Amino acid sequence: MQDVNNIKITAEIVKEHGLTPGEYDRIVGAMGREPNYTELGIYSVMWSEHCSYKSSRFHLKKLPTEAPWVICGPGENAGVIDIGDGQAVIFKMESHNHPSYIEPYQGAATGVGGILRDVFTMGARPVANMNALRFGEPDHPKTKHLLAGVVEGIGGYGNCVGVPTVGGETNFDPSYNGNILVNAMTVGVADKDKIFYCAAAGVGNPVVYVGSKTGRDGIHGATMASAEFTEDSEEKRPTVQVGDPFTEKLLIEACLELMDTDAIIAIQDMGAAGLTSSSVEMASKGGVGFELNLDKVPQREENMTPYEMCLSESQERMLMVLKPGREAMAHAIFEKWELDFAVIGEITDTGKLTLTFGGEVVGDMPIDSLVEDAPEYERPYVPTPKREVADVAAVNDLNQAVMDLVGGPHLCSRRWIWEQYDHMVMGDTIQRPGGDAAVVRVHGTDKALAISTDVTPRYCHADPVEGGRQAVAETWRNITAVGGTPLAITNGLNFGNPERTDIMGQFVGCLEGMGEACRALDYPIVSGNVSLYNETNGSGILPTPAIGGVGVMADSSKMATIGFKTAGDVIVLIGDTKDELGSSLYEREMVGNNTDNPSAPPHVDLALERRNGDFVRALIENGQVTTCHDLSDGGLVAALADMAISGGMGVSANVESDLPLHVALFSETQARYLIAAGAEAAEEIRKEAKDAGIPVQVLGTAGGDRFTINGGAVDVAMSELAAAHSDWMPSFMAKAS
Amino acid sequence: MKARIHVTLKNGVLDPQGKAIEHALSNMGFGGVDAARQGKFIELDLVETDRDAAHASVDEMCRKLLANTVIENYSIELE
Amino acid sequence: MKARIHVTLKNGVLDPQGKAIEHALSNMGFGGVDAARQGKFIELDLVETDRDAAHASVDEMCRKLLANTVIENYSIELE
Amino acid sequence: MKSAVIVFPGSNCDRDMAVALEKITGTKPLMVWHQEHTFDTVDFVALPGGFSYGDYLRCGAMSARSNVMKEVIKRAEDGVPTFGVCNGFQVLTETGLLPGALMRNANLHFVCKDVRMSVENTDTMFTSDYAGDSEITVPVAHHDGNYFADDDTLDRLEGEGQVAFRYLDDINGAQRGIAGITNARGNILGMMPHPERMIEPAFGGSDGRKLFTSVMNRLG
Ligand SMILES: Nc1ncnc2c1ncn2[C@@H]1O[C@H](COP(=O)(O)OP(=O)(O)O)[C@@H](O)[C@H]1O
Ligand SMILES: [Mg+2]
Repeated sequence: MQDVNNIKITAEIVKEHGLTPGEYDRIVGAMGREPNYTELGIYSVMWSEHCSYKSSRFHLKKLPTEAPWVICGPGENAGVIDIGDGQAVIFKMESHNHPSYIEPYQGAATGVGGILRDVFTMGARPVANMNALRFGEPDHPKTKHLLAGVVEGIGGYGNCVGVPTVGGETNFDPSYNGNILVNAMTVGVADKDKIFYCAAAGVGNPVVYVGSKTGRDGIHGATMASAEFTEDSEEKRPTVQVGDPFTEKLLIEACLELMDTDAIIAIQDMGAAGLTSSSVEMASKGGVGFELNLDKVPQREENMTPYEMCLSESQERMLMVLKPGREAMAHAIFEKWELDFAVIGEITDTGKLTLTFGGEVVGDMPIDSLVEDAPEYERPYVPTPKREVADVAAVNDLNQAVMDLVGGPHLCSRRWIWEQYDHMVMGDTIQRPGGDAAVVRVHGTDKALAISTDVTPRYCHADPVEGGRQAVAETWRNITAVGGTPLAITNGLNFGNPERTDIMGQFVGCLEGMGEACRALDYPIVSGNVSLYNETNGSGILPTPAIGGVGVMADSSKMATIGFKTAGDVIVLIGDTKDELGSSLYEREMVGNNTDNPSAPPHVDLALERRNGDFVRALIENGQVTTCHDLSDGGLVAALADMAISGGMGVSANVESDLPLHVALFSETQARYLIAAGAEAAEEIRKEAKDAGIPVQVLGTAGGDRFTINGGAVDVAMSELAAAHSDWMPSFMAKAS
Repeated sequence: MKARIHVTLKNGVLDPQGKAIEHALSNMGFGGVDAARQGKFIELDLVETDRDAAHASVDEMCRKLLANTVIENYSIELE
Repeated sequence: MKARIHVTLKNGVLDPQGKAIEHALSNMGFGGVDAARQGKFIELDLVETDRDAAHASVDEMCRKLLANTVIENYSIELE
Repeated sequence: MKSAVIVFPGSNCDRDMAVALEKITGTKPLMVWHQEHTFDTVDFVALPGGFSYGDYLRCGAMSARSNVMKEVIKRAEDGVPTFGVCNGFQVLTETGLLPGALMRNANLHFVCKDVRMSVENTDTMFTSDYAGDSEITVPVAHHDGNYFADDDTLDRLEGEGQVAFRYLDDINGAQRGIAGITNARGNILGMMPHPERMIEPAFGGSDGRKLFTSVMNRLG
């Protein structure tokens, strides 16, 4: 092995590591000397946008993160909330956008693996996976290949690990043509008094490495530079990691088994920047130092340098601090599960990360400087200008519009996707994909979790503040629509280049809206992830703050679903419909919207959101309603169609409104729900709503074999509508590219 | 003409299948296997009879479909 | 010593992966592929240095694990 | 009825199976780790679904060669009722206890959904309670459920009443729509669909229950 630490750090090398000259000076200042090559690599990852949140931290601090039921907010591997009965739910969302664009199968698969680890690290058994996916326009030559690969990768990993993938969302928009988004979310359940944190403690305690061996996977930015030192010129090292879900499954079982003992003081998964960031984080949280002997790191490849070992992103690895004397017992557990186990160092009182290799110190850095001294930027921004309210034109043929929208890429069934996911394994999925929120029973109880991921990037682009509010509100509404009480959210904030003032303006605006919604709905943010620089050739993606919401349901037998259940049931609309076609799906698809100057999106009235939602939830909890659907993309028509298709029966509805019919049918006014119930029950509900001052309208009845609105203004055969809805995606995916 | 194609993982790319085979062989009492790697072997029956043309065309098939060149290498033999 | 093992489907066994390759190639506009078959290619690094002993041992590995002889054939090359 | 659930590294429907067995038979099953050479005497052995050994190399191949399977094979040959679901079915074919093999689904996609099946033979110890059911619905969740055997074997299976379940729609390309088969003696059943995932209305139905109650009735 050549000694990379003899390499003189040049301005060029600093740049290759993604550090600015100012940042480099800061490193030298913090260390009191020039870093060596390995140290530079470590600073570069610790101070990267991904690890340090240098552009976003300032604004993230403003988000509400507390509620009486929050056990642990942002800052740990995942957020933790109390669901009563001594149990906690642990969850988080993460993005894997860039790797999934380069290699969709492995990129998406390792995204799932990474987020699973964040959750079981804290002591939870993962019980559900979700995903939020964004692809370019369907006609773009790469879209099909990317969609197929991502879905297969998510399934390939999740199915093998044996955690059900119970839902998600899938959108298409040209802004993602060169930069798809893959956000994965994991939800786990733990005992409230058995939650594990990452703060290391106890000078002299062993630092233990478990899981897979370390290879040269995913060594980023500096890959080129490092390749020159490995005498391996035959091929450039791929920077994509390959996931091994089988090992992950063993790792879950082994960790949970060890967590049943009292051996673990602290534990942390090796995520981005692997060994480095996990040790730094553990040491920093605990206010201690770490001394690691890199010779002890289990290695998959020969002649790995300290630089490579520290920066490798090999998957399926964890770092733990054990109580002294428990090593042998812990080792036996990992041996049983056929996983590597190695004591690679110990805790010190130096406050430093000290790395030795071949008997020499190859790195020695103050932990504080790696974490606290990381730069924080309050990047300049320009708020997105206010938009005009649009007057969106009517189409000639309403029937065609209904068929095109319901049977088109944006509203069609996602069955082709979720049939490739094992959404039932673990035996607690009681609401499968296809509804408003997935519902997963808390094992062995009558309680259930309701989970939904949502955001409407069109709105965020037109008006980030409204868009931010709406994303949070939509998850809240989806959870409500199945009968759940929304408790908290996680997020995956996907934006373009923060160094552009308009993009930073989108970021700040979305966060402002999200924060407002969280406060108004008592729905704090407990974890999340930021992904910036999502752009190709200078054109950024639509701002996409994906929100993952979790709620709880005390009596899962009361759960509501979207499908009509009995012909003759009366359909009731809760909530007022306004002239809000601006930035709607209808506007974009039927009229075309102006991407440079989009029209104002629907306004989110959070007080109203709460009032209508609480009313609907009470109906479900009281057993008055088991059929419910919220209104979102595509408005009333889309929701009615979903309920009819899912229930396998038609609709006859009559919408009374002062608005033009196309507005009444496609407006995306928020805070609305459709419910269906027997005639008597529906009448009772109408009265209750009236008395409570909740806007309510009886629309018609379920049944028959036609989808009919306003005496034939819309009238299509259910069989055709259902076929268009179910067939779009499979036929799209089967088409030759 | 027949084309025989080997698709193997690039050096340094994790090979979970190979690792599992190693493990299983050793569990079954087969000692002395230092490493195992698993790749794909694809045979194509081609109408083309010209070697150069066949090679060019199979090479394109490999790049576009049969191998994932981000993580895999391929090699082509014609018979 | 290195062993190179090819595991291929027996004649008459349906090959879904091969079929899918044929299909995809023709969809992608590659004409002239009459048939495609997909098998496995496994490489083992052996400690054994004696060819006969190595062959016997790899043959046993194939019969007992690496190939399912109900549906697959295998062939062994030593290097 | 005392049962055992065999657990391999990477099994992931072992808990589902155990929960179903406990709910239906009233007795917690014995969980048996793949490295065990033997285990307590039981009335019923279940090989659960999942991805043992990641489904690497071939589904079920590595599990079939584990210590515990030697014991399972011995007991199955002695007549102990033995039931493999999904990955368990793949293990049973890999051991040779059941004929044929399970290949990659014809469309190469993993498939998870409810499927309609006919019960082809209600005269087995696993299916007797289905007498009178023309069609049942049970979910599948697999990547390699495409049953293959040569024509002679298929003819024999059909002729001897060893085809227990048949898909009513094409799910994975399986020869003659075969979803589950028994051995000639009738004490071993392997099937791709998951009856243990369809045992209460909250899952969307209870059609899977009768498989377990059939065995219970037979064992008395
Ligand atoms: N990528 C995906 N993975 C799993 N399920 C998905 C995915 N995309 C969409 N779905 C499911 O399809 C259904 C419809 O999704 P969506 O239109 O986003 O619902 P909503 O408008 O109620 O939020 C939901 O049940 C959702 O979980
Ligand atoms: Mg919804």
